[in-house]
Amino acid sequence: MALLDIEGLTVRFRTLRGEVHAVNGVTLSVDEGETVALVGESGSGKSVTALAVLGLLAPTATIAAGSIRSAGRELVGLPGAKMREVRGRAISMVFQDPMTSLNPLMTIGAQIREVLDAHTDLRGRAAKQRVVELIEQVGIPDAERRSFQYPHQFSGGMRQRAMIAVAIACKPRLLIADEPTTALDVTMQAQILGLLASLIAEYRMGLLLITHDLGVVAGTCETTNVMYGGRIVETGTTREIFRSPTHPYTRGLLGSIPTMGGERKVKLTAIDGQPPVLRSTPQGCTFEARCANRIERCVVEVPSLDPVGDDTGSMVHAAACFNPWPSARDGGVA
Amino acid sequence: MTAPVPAPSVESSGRRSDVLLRLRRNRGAMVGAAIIGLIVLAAIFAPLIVPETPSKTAYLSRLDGRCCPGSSAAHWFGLDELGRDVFSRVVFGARVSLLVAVVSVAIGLAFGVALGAAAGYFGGAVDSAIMRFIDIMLAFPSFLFAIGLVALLGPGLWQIMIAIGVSNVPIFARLLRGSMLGVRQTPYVASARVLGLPARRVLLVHMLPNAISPVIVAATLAMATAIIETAGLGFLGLGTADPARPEWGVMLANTTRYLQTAPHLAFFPGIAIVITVLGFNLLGDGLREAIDPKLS
Amino acid sequence: MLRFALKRLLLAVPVLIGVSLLVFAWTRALPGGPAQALLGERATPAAVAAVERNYGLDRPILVQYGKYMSRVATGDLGRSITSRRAITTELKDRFPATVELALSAMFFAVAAGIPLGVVAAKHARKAIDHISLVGSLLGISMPVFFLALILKWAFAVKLGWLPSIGRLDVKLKLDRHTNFLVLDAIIGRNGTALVDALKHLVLPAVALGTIPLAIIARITRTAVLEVMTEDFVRTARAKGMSQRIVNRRHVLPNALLPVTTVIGLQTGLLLSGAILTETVFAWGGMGTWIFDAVAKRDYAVLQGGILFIVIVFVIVNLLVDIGYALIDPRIRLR
Amino acid sequence: MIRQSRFRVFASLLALALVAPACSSDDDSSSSTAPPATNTGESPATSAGEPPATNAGASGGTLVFGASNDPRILDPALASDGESLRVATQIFEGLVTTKAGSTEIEPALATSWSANDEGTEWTFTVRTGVKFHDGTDFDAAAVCFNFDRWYNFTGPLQLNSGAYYWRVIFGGFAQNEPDSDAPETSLYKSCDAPSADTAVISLTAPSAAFLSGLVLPPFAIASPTALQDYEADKASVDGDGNPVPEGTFGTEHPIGTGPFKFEEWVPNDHLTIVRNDDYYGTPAILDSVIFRPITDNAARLQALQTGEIDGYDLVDPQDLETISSDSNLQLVERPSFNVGYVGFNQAIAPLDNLDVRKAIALGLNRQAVIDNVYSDSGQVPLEFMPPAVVGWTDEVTRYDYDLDAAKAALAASGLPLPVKIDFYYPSNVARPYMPDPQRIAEAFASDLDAVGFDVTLISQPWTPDYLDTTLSGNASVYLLGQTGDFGDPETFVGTFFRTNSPQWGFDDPELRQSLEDALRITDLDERAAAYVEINKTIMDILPGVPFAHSTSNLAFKSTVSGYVASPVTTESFATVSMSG
Repeated sequence: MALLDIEGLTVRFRTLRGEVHAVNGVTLSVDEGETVALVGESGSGKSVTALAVLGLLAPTATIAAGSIRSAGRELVGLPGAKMREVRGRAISMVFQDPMTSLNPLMTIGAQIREVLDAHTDLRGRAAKQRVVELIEQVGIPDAERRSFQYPHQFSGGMRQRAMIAVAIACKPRLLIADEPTTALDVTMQAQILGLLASLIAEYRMGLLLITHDLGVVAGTCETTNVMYGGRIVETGTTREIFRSPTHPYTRGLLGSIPTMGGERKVKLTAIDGQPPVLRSTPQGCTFEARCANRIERCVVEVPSLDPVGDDTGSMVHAAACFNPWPSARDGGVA
Repeated sequence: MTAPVPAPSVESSGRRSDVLLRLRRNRGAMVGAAIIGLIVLAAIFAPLIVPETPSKTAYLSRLDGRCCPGSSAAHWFGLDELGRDVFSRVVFGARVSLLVAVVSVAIGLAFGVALGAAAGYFGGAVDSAIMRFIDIMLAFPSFLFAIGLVALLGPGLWQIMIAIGVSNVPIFARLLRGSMLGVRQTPYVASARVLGLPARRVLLVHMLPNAISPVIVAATLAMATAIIETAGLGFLGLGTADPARPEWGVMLANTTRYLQTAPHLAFFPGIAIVITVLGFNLLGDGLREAIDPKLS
Repeated sequence: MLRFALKRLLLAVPVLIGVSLLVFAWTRALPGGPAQALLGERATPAAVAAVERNYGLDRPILVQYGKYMSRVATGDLGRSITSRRAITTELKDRFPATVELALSAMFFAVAAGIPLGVVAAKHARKAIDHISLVGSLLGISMPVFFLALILKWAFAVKLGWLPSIGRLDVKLKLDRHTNFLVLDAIIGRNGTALVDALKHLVLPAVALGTIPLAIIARITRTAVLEVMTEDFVRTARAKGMSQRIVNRRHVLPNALLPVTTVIGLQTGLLLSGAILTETVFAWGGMGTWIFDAVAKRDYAVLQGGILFIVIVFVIVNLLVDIGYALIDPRIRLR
Repeated sequence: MIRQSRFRVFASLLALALVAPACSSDDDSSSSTAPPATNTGESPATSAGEPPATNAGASGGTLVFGASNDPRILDPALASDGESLRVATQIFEGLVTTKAGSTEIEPALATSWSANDEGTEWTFTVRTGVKFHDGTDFDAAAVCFNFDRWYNFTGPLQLNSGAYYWRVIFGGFAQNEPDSDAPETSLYKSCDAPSADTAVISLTAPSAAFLSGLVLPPFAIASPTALQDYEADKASVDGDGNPVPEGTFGTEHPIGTGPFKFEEWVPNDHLTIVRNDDYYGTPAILDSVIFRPITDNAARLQALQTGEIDGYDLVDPQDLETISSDSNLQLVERPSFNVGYVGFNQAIAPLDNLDVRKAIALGLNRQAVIDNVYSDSGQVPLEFMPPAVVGWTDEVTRYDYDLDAAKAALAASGLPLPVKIDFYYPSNVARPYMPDPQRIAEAFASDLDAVGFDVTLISQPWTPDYLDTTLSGNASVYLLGQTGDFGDPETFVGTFFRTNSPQWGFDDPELRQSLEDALRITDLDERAAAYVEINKTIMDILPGVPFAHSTSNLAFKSTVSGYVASPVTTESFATVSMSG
């Protein structure tokens, strides 16, 4: 039984200019101990997917269809009190911007302790002890003193560590990390990713890593889902996808990673155009407008997520495209 | 004195056309603008609207020694204690009230913007000197300041406008200075200065237009306050007093003693004040939301 | 914290010196003079000269200022020409009256304004929000004295529910230790007087408190809405805490920051609004006193009274700054 | 009451000679307590309900009275404002007083009195067995103690803001302060108490103003013990030169012999007096009276309606109908000695032109203003003094409202129409003769516009701006008036025209001389004739247009009875009772 099983998730937003289809039939799962990436540009619907899992969508959003199950338990439509039991306990989340994600008026220690208060019986000295332990665990030195400090007294990296301490306080089974390193500088990114990796290993947590940065995915995740325009357009093992990106969008994304070592010289190709704002379920492929490989069918029909090459049915690698790039494995045009 | 004021967000001011668009979508702001528009029209065309000149008294023929008849077909808002047509006076009153609002705010803006811009642009010693002075002025509650100035200058329309205007100076100055300091740190101003553009150009072309929006909002709201403060001064006997140029605040203040015998005397000018002030407040709020949409 | 308070206090000193100079220059620049005011319609130049000589008004203005300040330094604010009582004695009577009124008005404004703002924010863009918005706009748009007269007419004269003037039924005996009548009634364990004093407070406090109430409600609404969209609120919800706790611990404290500032600024408005309100309700406080003094050119009262109000205003703002710092560690621990 | 009439006129003359330079320190709205008139006897007074014949069965109780201001000081010798004197009148008594509701002098602490033929030595037989509120005995020595106290005032107490009425009646002090503006000489010479019931007061000059003046509350006899114990004369000058009474006599321990005793004064809130149960005469009916300062007229009426007060003085004319139509309330009318006038400054064109002045006089619909602004409680004057005063005449040139005549007069002036004039009126003030200056000004301005003037209304706060502008001769047309100190022509036309005041902008030495002469005439008929001529002259010169002699009103709950309004406002609460 998967830790997280999202099936056909569809999320719509009410806006002044009409309804926006942010997420359209997303399906993905995370197993125990598995690290899964959800990759896409901003606006692709990946953060909405993550927020939907914890029921943290804005009041203007509704889950129109689909189901989200955590360890077999349906989360869609779960009443508030039940949902709160899941949050922070079964599933925790680390947010993008450590500068704004912590309450400026509360000490770091208090903010960690709140989780313990909500979900555990730890009180008093024991709780305090646990807070200090957690702070130490995420690699913040001088934990005792630091627990009495306020967010503005922490550096950016330290704040993200504190966020992680909040997230792991109740040893959740699944951690959702929404762009955890985006706001940090490069060296800090590596440290935080390293910390996440070690914590996952230690606690045997599942990880759903949401990022726009394939570079981050490469070293961290076993499985990768590429999202565009509210749909998953390519999915598979990270290795597969990096080796043979099939969907034109994935290729574009990979092309825009500047590589440090220069071991693999891919042309830096930013994708022209803007991601779409989906006012209605589009008739064709959402990427069609920006796609270099567009064919007529793309305009009238939505491509489904089909196995790539000889990989039939196991979903080791699948893409939603009528005219994909040739898989590196079969080396031919489909 | 230096309580933190939410820093005006410079980036979010957005493009002018966006502001206008958001303003036009703001129902409250449009209602406010409509109210003010109507009152401006009433003020301009007052002589055409009213049945008689606002200073015409006829206490003998109309009042019969009694104060004061209420609404009738001939006199929609009734007659006042001197037999004058209240409707005519209320309509003409719009002229003075709008004049007070506009002129006093203009006076406040003229000095406030000059001081604020100087402080925000030059910074350093100039800034400290100006801000200490502003702090001293801000230490006075503004209405108290206005009372003091009217006491000094004597009562009268101009004196009131000057008094209210001057009491607004520190507010505008501080607001503009704050937002100028924000603008000063933006790359385009920095680059304009590095490029060696003349100070005047940097100030007038690059800084002021980008820093002025919170002041515009404050100015709109200050017009509302000006009308209220004029009424308050009138209540304290420091109002304007030319019968040919009736003013709502004075009308209201003079007739409060008839609140029991002839409530309409206080009611109509009172409502006129409330509606006009409401108009400016609605417009000011709308402007603020349009300029800084995050707040809506 | 202490250093912060001291620093603020030091900053206030030049302001107060400037204020005293300004007030002194202002009183001396006023047309007419106390002699004229004192002598009334039958003032002859000789009588005016005699009074001025007697009162030391013919000496150079800087000498007068120097003398005045040296006396102020010893706590002697002079005497009222009209009432012949020491300014300090008058202050002892009148200041508590105004403070009692202003505090009650502010209490009313805060106690009603903040919940109203929170409720409006909670139901943003629904009927209750629109009603409270229009209501608060009307409150702001109403001249204080107009509202005061209407309230008095309706609730005192027509309905007879509440007294129309004064601070206490004159037939009631009450030992005035502090001249805060509510406090005096409590000290004297005088239940009747307490009820009566409170009844006398209702109308003036409501009249005076309506504008701050409206402003506080609006600022609270905006602030709550803004804070609710903050990342740290989402973080708090992701921790699995109930909405109530999230609101209490995270939303409200952060939303109160701008409200605190507004409360400080409104105090100044309350002091000036009191001039109008006190006149309507025959409330023997600072407001009526200072206004009378303007009419009668009572220099000593004007100097002493206005200086005192300004000092109070400066102190209130100081307290607000300190209160702000107490709430916000970013300022306290800078 | 021997010799009283013989000296009466002369006395007022002397007193009035002293009045002229003196200055009332009345403030804005408390001018109701005018000092008593000495010779206008016949003013009818009205009273609330029927004065109780006896006190038997009276219910006592507490009456709350809405005063226009807080008293300033309760030491009557140092008081000159209406509200202080109103309270002092209840606590203190003088040697003589006026009969309730009239100006007739009657015994108080003195039972009888006589003067020598020259009128310089006055012998008073005073009551025995009377005690001050502090339990000490009242006797002739106490009388002399008080007179000597006043005469020996020093320092700031000599100021007009101190012993104002002493200066009015007696002139200077034993030792005038070097820079004092007090009169150099004093009418007072000495006081002897040969026995406990006899006080002999010697004067430096013959005077009957002396006796008339003694009815004034400031000449009430206070307890010598209390005066000393509570340091009534201890005064200093503070940094601003203010007189500072440092003792507590005038604030906490005012002790006299009156029907009420001082109980408590909470400044700016209330002042309580209680019945003096040991009063030698008919004791007061009420248990106590509480004076409560309420400055705003409308607030006073509302407080009466809500029952928070039981009565108040100085009813706004526009409220008369509200009160008279309310069965729970009643009005008590007080005849007033006053005149309100539109003044012209002839130094400012076009007021130098008699035709212009005539046009204004004929064009003002004064009756309409009396009807509307004064709610009929007043009359249109013919001249600058009220009919009750000696020398009043109806033979002056009359300027009854006549629009056509006014237009004709203006045309006769030869000035091009419209003729521009500035019309000044005060704000922040209500005087009995001018209850609503703005309404009066606006009514007159529209009258004058109809005649062919172009009127610009200019308003200034009463003090100091307005008084300064008008009295220093900077206002061309303006509203002013006068409440009489004494019922004598001098207090009206004498004050206005005997000296050359810049407010009128003309100098007529002949008129001034005739006023000087009239002041010295001792024969009542001769004097009356002289003033008749003067009044005729004045109304031909037309220095202004008198527009109102008003009456003032008090309002009470209908349960209150026994309040006797006096033209000179020495009104006692001792006869007041409440029912229900």
